[in-house]
Amino acid sequence: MKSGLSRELIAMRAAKELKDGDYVNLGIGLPTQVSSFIPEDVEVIFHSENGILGFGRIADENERDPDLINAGAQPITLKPGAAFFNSADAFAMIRGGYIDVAVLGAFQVSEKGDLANWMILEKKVGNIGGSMDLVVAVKEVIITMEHTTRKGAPRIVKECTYPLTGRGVVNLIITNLAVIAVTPEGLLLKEVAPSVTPQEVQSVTEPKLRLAADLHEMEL
Amino acid sequence: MKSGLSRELIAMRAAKELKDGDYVNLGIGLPTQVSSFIPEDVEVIFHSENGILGFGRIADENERDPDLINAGAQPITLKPGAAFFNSADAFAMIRGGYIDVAVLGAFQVSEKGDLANWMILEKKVGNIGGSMDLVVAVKEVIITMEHTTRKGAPRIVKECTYPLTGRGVVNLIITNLAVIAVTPEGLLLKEVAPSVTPQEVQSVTEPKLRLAADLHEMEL
Amino acid sequence: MDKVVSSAQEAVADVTDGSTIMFGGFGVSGIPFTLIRALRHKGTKNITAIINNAGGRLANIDLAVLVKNRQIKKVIASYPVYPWFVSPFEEQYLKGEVELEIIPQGTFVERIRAGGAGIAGFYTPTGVGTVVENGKEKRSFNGKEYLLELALAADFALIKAHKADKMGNLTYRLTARNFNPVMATAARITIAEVDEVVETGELDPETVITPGIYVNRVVKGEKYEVRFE
Amino acid sequence: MDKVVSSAQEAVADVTDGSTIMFGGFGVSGIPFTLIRALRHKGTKNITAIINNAGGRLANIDLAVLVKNRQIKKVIASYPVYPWFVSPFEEQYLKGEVELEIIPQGTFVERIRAGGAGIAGFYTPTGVGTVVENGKEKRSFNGKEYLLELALAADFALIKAHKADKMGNLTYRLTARNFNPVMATAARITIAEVDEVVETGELDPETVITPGIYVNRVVKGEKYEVRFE
Repeated sequence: MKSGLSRELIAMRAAKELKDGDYVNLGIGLPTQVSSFIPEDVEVIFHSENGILGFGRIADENERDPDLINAGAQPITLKPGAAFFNSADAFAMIRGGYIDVAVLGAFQVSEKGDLANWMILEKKVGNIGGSMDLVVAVKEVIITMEHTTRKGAPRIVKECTYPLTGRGVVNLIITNLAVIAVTPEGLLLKEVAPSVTPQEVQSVTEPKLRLAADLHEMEL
Repeated sequence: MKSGLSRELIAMRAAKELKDGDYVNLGIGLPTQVSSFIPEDVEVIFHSENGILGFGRIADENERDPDLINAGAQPITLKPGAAFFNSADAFAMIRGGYIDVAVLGAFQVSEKGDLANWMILEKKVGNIGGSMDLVVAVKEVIITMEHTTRKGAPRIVKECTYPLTGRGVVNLIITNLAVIAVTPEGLLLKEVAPSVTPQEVQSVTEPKLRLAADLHEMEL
Repeated sequence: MDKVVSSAQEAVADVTDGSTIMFGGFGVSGIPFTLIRALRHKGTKNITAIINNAGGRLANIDLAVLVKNRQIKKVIASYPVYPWFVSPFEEQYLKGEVELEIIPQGTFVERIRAGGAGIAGFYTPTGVGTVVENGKEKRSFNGKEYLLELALAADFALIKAHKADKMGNLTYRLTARNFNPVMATAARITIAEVDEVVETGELDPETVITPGIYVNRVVKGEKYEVRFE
Repeated sequence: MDKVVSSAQEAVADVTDGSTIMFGGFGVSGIPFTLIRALRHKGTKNITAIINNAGGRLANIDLAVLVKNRQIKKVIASYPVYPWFVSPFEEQYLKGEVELEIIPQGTFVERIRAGGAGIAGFYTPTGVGTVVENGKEKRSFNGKEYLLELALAADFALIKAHKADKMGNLTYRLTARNFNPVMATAARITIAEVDEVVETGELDPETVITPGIYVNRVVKGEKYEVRFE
């Protein structure tokens, strides 16, 4: 199987979904890299559930302050117009529907948009963090992940076998191989990675994919 | 009937109930005068439900700022150690049980400590304000009021006839004639105003008063 | 990002008849009076006003401006009238010309907070044993009784703040904070009238009380004098 | 009024075995590490810890200090373990030596807020359709499903702030605010560890985040270095 995009390129493709003026929350891991790929002329305001709105890139070594971190506990920088608040207020913002986009990681996504991203069955313990609050309230949930497990098993499945984070909550899936929208009619293949064919994507995807009328190669 | 204490003296007597370190909320009207009678060596921190903790006396004419008021919309002064917050936080403090004493006015108090202080039957509209939140949560509720209506009818009654603010919520009643505690055994007459007899207090009080073992004249 | 609009008239241009509107302010502090006057000028009718007090004390700059002009259909308030005079609202209410829903103040603001925080309802002890419990679910938790109260939200929140930057971050002055920051979270469109607009970056992020995410429009307010009786 | 105590040891002197304790902090920010070490020294056993994360990343200054010393009976958390290494907590949990209640983070902090605000419970959409709804009342409001979640309170809250005045008014630094101001409201006794104690009157009342009413004791914390991996 072709490996498709690197993790950085997945993040770069996800960054293209963010529009000027969007308030955006980035999950731990791959999604936090999205903040490095926002064009200069696009103003995206990043929210983190530990109580900050309006931060910038990851801090350089000489800028690091342990009191200034994102939800992944990475040191960050401030942008003009930032604001601090407590965790209860941070989640009031989330549940209140004020976050436009959340970019999250996943273990599995089902064809109905169910998301499993907090615990793998092989472990007896996982981390919910802010994910369950985000998926019930954010206007658009974008999942970034590897298309398959390390062993090659599909992560896009008919029914999630891992414990759910939320039901019918995912809007868009961006993987190393494809961009797939979750629609009322099922999964819609919209873009394929360079040199990857729709058939190849389908071969590692459990549910049947419909092909978008304008199916095309990802632009990065 | 003797008139007993002036309104200022009722406020002065109520002030004596406040202990060093108490967090205290004062209702609109007579109770706001209590803040003028706190001795220099007693530190009482006043809370107001519009979002302030730690204010001082009513502002002089040349100190007035429309953005600095108490719940009665009177201009106030700040004391060192004050803090501002929004109304939701102000009531979280109240309901959370952090206010030690509330001094409120009343139309009627029953022998079981029921309080009616937000609407008189003769009017078709009243003001609840913060009173219902205060009475369910504050550790000690002190009522300051005239012992009778202008027409001489008792305000301390067997059952309130006006709409209730809360049931069984009053701890102490301070009037122009007496200081009366609400106890599980009924009303207990603890103090009488100078030159007022217990019999005179009873004659304008609907429920039967028990006399405290140490019943004495009010000290001001 | 620039949320500043050039006039109060422009700020309220889409406030249509029948809107539910939250108005900040307590006593004489933090009243969005420029926006209230702009609504008077626009003439929006059948407004449901969510506001602590129905106005009249500062008759030319508070809700009384809209009440007198017959623009208010219903008021949801905790302290609607005055003990010492009959306000325009009370006058109309006693004639049955305007509706009133009266709510304990802590429940009023907690319902608004819930409306902004995605909470559908909550159990509060406030009002147990009073007329406030009429029609509400009463339930015991750990032997104490509570009432179920539901979230309150609005089409618009008209609020008054002290400073705004262009992204809509707000600070307040002293007790003028009151209901304003809470209402800012609970409306589809929040419009902030401010004393001063500053450049983005000029407000200390530690002192921002309302983050700009809650604010759709900012307008500089007019100055006014408050006289204490 | 002077809530300042002279040592962390004195501050935690009455924290008895079996106490339920909230600990502030998120990631490497706002951890009351001096108080944690004082509890280690005191040796309080059978603690139920209400904390976002069960520690291990900063093994010598976070909850792992108490976990390793077998002082923790149960952890109530939203993000208890680490994806990339096995913490002392995870090790004990997998052996069945410590209990865990895992809660979505927004519900976790809203339950704490409710505990401090006299709210018995609230309806949140978070967790609907997941294992989180097990054993909880599910209810529809306006066609959407919500879960009833109950208030969470504690015997003690150990928090970390930036500055305190002698009345216990607190400010925080940057994202070190996190759970600390909320937990301060929800415990019988709140103990604040701070970088600096100032005289009452030195903090601007507009910038106080935790009013002193919530704080029982203040102690100056030790300095520590956080290293990022």
